Amino acid sequence: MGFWHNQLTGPTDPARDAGWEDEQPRKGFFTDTSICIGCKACEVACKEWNALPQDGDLDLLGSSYDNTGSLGASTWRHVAFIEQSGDRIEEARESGRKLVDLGMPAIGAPVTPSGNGTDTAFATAQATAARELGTLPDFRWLMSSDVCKHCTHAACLDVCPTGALFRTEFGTVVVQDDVCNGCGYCVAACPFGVIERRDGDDTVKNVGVAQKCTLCYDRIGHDQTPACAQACPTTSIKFGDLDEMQAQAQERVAALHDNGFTEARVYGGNEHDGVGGTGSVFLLLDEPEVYGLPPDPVVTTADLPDMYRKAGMAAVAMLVMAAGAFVGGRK
Amino acid sequence: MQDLANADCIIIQGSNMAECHPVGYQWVTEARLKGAKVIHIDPRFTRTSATADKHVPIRAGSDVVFLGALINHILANDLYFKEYVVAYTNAATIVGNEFKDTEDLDGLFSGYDEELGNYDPSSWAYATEGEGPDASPGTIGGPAAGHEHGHSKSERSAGDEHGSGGPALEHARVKRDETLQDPHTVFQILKRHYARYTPEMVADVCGVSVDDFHYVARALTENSGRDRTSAFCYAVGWTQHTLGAQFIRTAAIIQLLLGNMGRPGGGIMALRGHASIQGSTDIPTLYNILPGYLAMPMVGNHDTWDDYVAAIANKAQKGFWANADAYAVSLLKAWWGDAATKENNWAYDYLPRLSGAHGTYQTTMAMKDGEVEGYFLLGQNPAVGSAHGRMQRLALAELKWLVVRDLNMIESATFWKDAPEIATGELETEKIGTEVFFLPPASHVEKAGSFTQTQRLLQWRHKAVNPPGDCQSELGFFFELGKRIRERLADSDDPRDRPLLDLTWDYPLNEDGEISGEAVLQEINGRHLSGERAGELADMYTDLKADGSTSSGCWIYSGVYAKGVNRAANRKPGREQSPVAQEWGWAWPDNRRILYNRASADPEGKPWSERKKYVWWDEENQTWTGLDTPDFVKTTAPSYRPEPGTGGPAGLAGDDPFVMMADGKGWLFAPKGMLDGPLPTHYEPQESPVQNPLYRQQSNPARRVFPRKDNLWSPSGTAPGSEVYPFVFTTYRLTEHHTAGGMSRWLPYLAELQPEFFCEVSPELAEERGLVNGGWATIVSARSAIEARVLVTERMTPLVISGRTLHQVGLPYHWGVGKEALVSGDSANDLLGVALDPNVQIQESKAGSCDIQPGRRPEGEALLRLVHEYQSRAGVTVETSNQLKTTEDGT
Amino acid sequence: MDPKRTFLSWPVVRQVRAGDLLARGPAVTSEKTRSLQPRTATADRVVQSVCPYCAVGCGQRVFVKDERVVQIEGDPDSPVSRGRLCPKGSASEQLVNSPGRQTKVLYRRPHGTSWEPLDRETAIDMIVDRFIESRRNGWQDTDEHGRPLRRTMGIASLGGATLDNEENYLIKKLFTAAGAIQIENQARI
Amino acid sequence: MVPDVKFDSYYGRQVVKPAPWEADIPAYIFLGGLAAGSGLLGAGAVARDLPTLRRNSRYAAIAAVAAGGLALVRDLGKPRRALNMMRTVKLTSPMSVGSWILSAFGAFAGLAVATEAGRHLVDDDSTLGRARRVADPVATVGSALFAPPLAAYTAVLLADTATPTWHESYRELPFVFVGSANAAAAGLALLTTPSSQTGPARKLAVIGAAVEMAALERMERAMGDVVAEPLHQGRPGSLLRASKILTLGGALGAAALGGNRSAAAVSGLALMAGSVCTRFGVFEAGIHSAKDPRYTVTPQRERLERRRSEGVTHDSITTGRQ
Repeated sequence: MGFWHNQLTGPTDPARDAGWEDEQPRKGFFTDTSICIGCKACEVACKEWNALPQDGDLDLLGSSYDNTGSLGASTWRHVAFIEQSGDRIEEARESGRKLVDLGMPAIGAPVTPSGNGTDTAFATAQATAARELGTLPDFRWLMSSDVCKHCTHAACLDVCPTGALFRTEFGTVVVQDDVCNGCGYCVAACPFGVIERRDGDDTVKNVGVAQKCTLCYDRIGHDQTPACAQACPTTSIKFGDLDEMQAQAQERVAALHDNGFTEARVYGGNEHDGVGGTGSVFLLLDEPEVYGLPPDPVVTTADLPDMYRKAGMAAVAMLVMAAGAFVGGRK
Repeated sequence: MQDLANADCIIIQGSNMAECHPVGYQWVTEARLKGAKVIHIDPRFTRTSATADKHVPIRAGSDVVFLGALINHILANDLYFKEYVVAYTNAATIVGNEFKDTEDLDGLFSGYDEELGNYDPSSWAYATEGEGPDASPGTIGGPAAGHEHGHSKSERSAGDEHGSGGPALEHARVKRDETLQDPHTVFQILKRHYARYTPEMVADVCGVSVDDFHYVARALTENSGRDRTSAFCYAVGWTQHTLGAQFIRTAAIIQLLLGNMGRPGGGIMALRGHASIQGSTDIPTLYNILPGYLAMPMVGNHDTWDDYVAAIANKAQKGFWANADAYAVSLLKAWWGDAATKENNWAYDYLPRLSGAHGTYQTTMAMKDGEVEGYFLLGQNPAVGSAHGRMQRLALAELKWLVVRDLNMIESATFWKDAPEIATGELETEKIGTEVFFLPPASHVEKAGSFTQTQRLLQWRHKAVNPPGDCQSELGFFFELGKRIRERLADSDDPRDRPLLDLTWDYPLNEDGEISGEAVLQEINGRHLSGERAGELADMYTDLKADGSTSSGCWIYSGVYAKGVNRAANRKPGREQSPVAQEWGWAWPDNRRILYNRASADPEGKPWSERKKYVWWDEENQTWTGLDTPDFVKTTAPSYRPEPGTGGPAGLAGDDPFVMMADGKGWLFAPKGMLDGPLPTHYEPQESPVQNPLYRQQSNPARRVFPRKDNLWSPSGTAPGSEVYPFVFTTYRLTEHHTAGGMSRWLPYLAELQPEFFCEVSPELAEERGLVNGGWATIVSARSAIEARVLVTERMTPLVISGRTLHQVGLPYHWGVGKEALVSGDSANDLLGVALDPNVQIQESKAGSCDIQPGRRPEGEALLRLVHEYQSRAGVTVETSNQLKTTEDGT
Repeated sequence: MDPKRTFLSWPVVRQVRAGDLLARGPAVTSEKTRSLQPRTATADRVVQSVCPYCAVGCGQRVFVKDERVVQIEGDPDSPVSRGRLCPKGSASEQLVNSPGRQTKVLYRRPHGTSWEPLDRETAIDMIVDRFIESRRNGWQDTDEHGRPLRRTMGIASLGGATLDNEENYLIKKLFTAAGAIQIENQARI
Repeated sequence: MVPDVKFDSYYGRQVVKPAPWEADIPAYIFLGGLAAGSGLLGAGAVARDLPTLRRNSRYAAIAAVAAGGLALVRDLGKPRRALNMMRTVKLTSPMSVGSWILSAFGAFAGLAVATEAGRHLVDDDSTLGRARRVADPVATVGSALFAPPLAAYTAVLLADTATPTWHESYRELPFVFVGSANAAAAGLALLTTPSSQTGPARKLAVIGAAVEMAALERMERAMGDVVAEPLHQGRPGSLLRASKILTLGGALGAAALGGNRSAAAVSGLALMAGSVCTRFGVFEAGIHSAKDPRYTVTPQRERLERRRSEGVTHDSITTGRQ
């Protein structure tokens, strides 16, 4: 049981678990949606680097400025657009405040602004003074670039029967398109709805194969930044060592709270959560489901030992039933 | 651009910076993360608004009221930067007493010529030293030699000439009252002019609440001064109006009053839309200017070389423009080499003359009227991207021949088979006589050359690969074209062919057998032709002489190839140098990154504050120094005062930071140069459902209108019929596309992000008209009707204007009707008519009147019937809205 | 399939041998995965360029392999853009390599209903003919007062805002020398 | 006290993605169960010496397992790479484990059919015949051993996903599936085999149906109202209602009228049809539950709020300022 427990839930180092001996620091993204301008450079840079085909039928979706809909086989970065009026903003601010009250220690550590010396400190102080704390706008337009979470406990990887999905030395999860036979299991297993099997005619590359973000495995292996993070004009998408990403996310949430934006919260990166922590960390300004993210995802394989146990019992029951049918009675 | 990160407050107005310049916006984001306040003032809530501290919705075209009220607020509450204003602007300068303000003449300045529909600006001139304010203004900018009526200036779009400096004045012996108390000082005139621009007026005209106005006013004034600076960013949201240039002038007045000009984190940032659109005005493919903002000669004004030299600049004026004759001679030497001699006035007569406006819209109309035979389209798609798309396409069909050079098969190349006018029966393929040549060009990586970006920075692109197939660079194509034309005419003795035959056209070829772009850039940079430095490249424009001993194809670019080094190709990584990054590319003039940066120091030459230090006077070495190249005569001490009457750079006092202005000062009041008034004042757009609440005069009385049957306008204000087109529409771009789509609608990665043409409407308007999100709508203007998918969104806000609810319809203009692009659709520009700003001849495409109805538009002839039905219901005639001066009855 | 495949390379064997019992890591990688190289690393050369879309002037790096552009991305050296690009800039490689791009000269004769192929040399010669003829047809020596005009109204041009300074320079120089004044670009649109 | 939970989504779009599987997969689950049940019937028939039942069950097992395997391959995005299923042994992947089970069962079922066919073709005393005699019990035992995992693992296959209705069924679904497998196999035996030899099959039909129905009932109740909803609505709801009628009817028929060949055949058909309906019903309910974000978001939100109200906050994916 110890073996299973360690491997399927809870905090762990996934690269080491996967048998990497020369593992690297775990890499990840921090997507700060509070400075996303919704330009979709990440979508395009990703598609260009990974040579992804056109997604969909070139129809207007009528969902604000979102015309790619969601993450999928041919969209590995997806920008969500959410239009909200004043009452919703107030609710978000309240729910964010509640998160702090929920027993999570609000130490209120002073923000340590990055950058140089007195100039920034002065500006920050001035800004805090000048900004009307807590003023509620009557409208806002949220934009957020979603991506594969590169979970610590990755259901897609664990259910993959072929070994097409594997854990890299950077702790990320990657599909090998030369191995995948398109069974589609990972699609149903992902608690975030990220991975998808590519549809289309035979002219389309890798059709029938499951596809998702590789966190630019080829690039990061050569000390390059993933295409989306490199392109992002406002550094809404940051790439780096995961613990650094988590620290930055915390810092930024604290800074926003200091300015009265209590709607800010961190999504992912908590090693105690249902997927053992994600490799992609997000700063959100509302509840996750508003962005199409699950509010309390739990990796399905966490229950796998129990499932196998139940199935084992059922199997025994099946034998017993058959035995019962053949024991005694007439021919 | 990077300097925006130093701002304490950034006001983005007339621009959707986050969407149209996302990478430039990183500096705004950075400023904001450092604590700066970012405010977006725009009719629509855009991606810029979403990431700003505040969005202030405003009625399209009412910006002067808003900005004018800020001026009033600053003046009335003594919030201006006194030391800066007194020392560096013309606030203290006294204006002649013939000047009459719009406040006196119900919307007109003195000097309006009703017949020509334009101003004679002589009454706007400064009073002269030695004369009282009562003296005749005749001697300064008055009708002395070189004076030119506003009408002819407008015709040659003279506003464009000020791309590098202000207009010429006769001299700089102006009268000043530094107490600012004289009623004839610019300061007092300004105060009176804007007194009626109150927050309440803003609420009434712009639809901006009084609270929002005060929010902006506070943010701006609290973040300006010695220690803090604020910046304005604008784009075509300001320029594409019949009052466009004045919008920018209003912001300039604010920035001068607050002391934000020439300082880090300050200024007014023009966000231009194309890779080298700055370059294409510096080295203009524009009818009215020559390289370096020298005027194209105008018949009647510039008939002789002496007329020309006298008109472009005056030796008695202060600053570097006083040497404009040297720049002009050097240009002529660059073009005609040895054939340009002192005897033939440097071949001045080889230059063709303008006789009126020959802008793209006038040309289109001439084309439609059969007066133009051949047309080159070089990376432009007017059938989709220019105002009044219908007129554009009908004009193309009247040409004898058309050359289209584009990466993709754009609508302007295929109008003869799939223009919407073929569907309506107005055009028929077999009857279109236009011969069309489609020639594919090289892409940006298939040729070497320089772009000039929006902040005057020249950046060289190295060639990566050879162009495929028949693709060829413009450089190669035009070199070849010129070569063959010259060969064909080689035996001609017709004097009209001399300019072509004498043209310097022998460019060296590079290893690929292509004409060398470096050689062309060297010609632009200029050379010493004689003297001891003969053969050497010029170091900067101060090398250039009026005696024929130098050449330079564009004087402001002089220095880009100094010492034989292509400085546009400088590529020292940004992280290895200071944030000013002077070793990356080369900025004109003289590699300066912030213009007029002398103003970043106080009159004594010390930085205004430690936090905002940039350029200062080094007492020890008796020189200007700092983080950037000082934009000043290096050795002119702050205390220097020239002898009265000294012209040129030597005429600049040590505290005259505006070195390209004729008096060395920043102009709050423009005694010359603006053709529609020395001060910005509010007029309604050419087409507006709103009556001008400030004056009887409804629209800019100096705007350019074209009363033609194919260019009709809806009634404006309260005129009968205006209710037929009750809504305001505004056109714009999206991040995901590029202008008319030639570089985006053919690319799957971009096409899928915004696949269809849509209109944006508020939930209230949707409710009123029965529009459904995702459904279709038909939008009708006095010119045309188009259909679009509907996005119902709270980002569009109905505004209450003069007690009446006014709805605005948003229309991105990237799509066009055709069969070649991956995504197509009706073009928003079809709704527009042609009415132009008088200063720069730019069309009004940011505000127009329309109606919107649910459902798809009719097809074929029925579409024309629908448009006509609206026109007749509104009683539209050729005269409608085309009276320049509004008469008693309000027409 | 894989010619180098042996029993020992069977992932099941590698799983056991490497101790990656759950088959998540190195045991299941394919040869292709192990030899993965980004095309930025395998390019023959990298060329510094500038984005062709808006006027911010973002730096680009163009990666060339076998005389073909294989990748265009932001140039981190640029102090203007710091390596970043917008969606349009990020699509630059597709702008260059798009299958929809026209690479052949085409000709539509007057009243024609379809494009016809034409070689470039002939096309330029034909344009030269028409240029000279229209220049003459539209020529104006003087205005009605006898003042010199010395220009042609027969030829016009629109474009230049996405062209290089050197190109615009030649265009303005040639057209002005030919007396053509109706030269315009995007700056007035 | 769980606070009221409001349901939010992104334009009503799904949060998790449904499996990209079509009818092939529920068909396979049915066929796999049928094969497994037949394998057991065949083994029992060997033990009780019911040659017709033995023969028919053995042929049924191999036919069903072959057809099921084909269905599986057909559903792959890259059918030519079907063999990659054998690339690894992946204990965390029910599909990998299942592939090995399926292969093993298939091998034994194949062997069983080979020995069955050999009875008439090969002389018992020949070398081949001796081999056949050794192989026969091996095949019987092998089939019997791998049959129950084959019938049961498909439940884990569905349950080990983020598909709400499937995952939440994981405690009971294996019992539903093994019951259904037995009932279906028994049904097929009733259809193919004379009543003289179908006594055990009739019993198995009743037991299987009873277990399936009981487990299904329990499953729907244990699951929670929201996640169970797709099982009751629309096409999946109709399928599962049909399944209940057919299965119970078939079992009743088998029990009461099993002696009558025609009645037995009808009952057998009903049992098989019931099993088909169960598999398709559960399958489609799951697909539906993945497509509607309500089934993903609401239970998670409830779970989260419940934990928070109990003071458990350290394990949320969303964290506030720390």
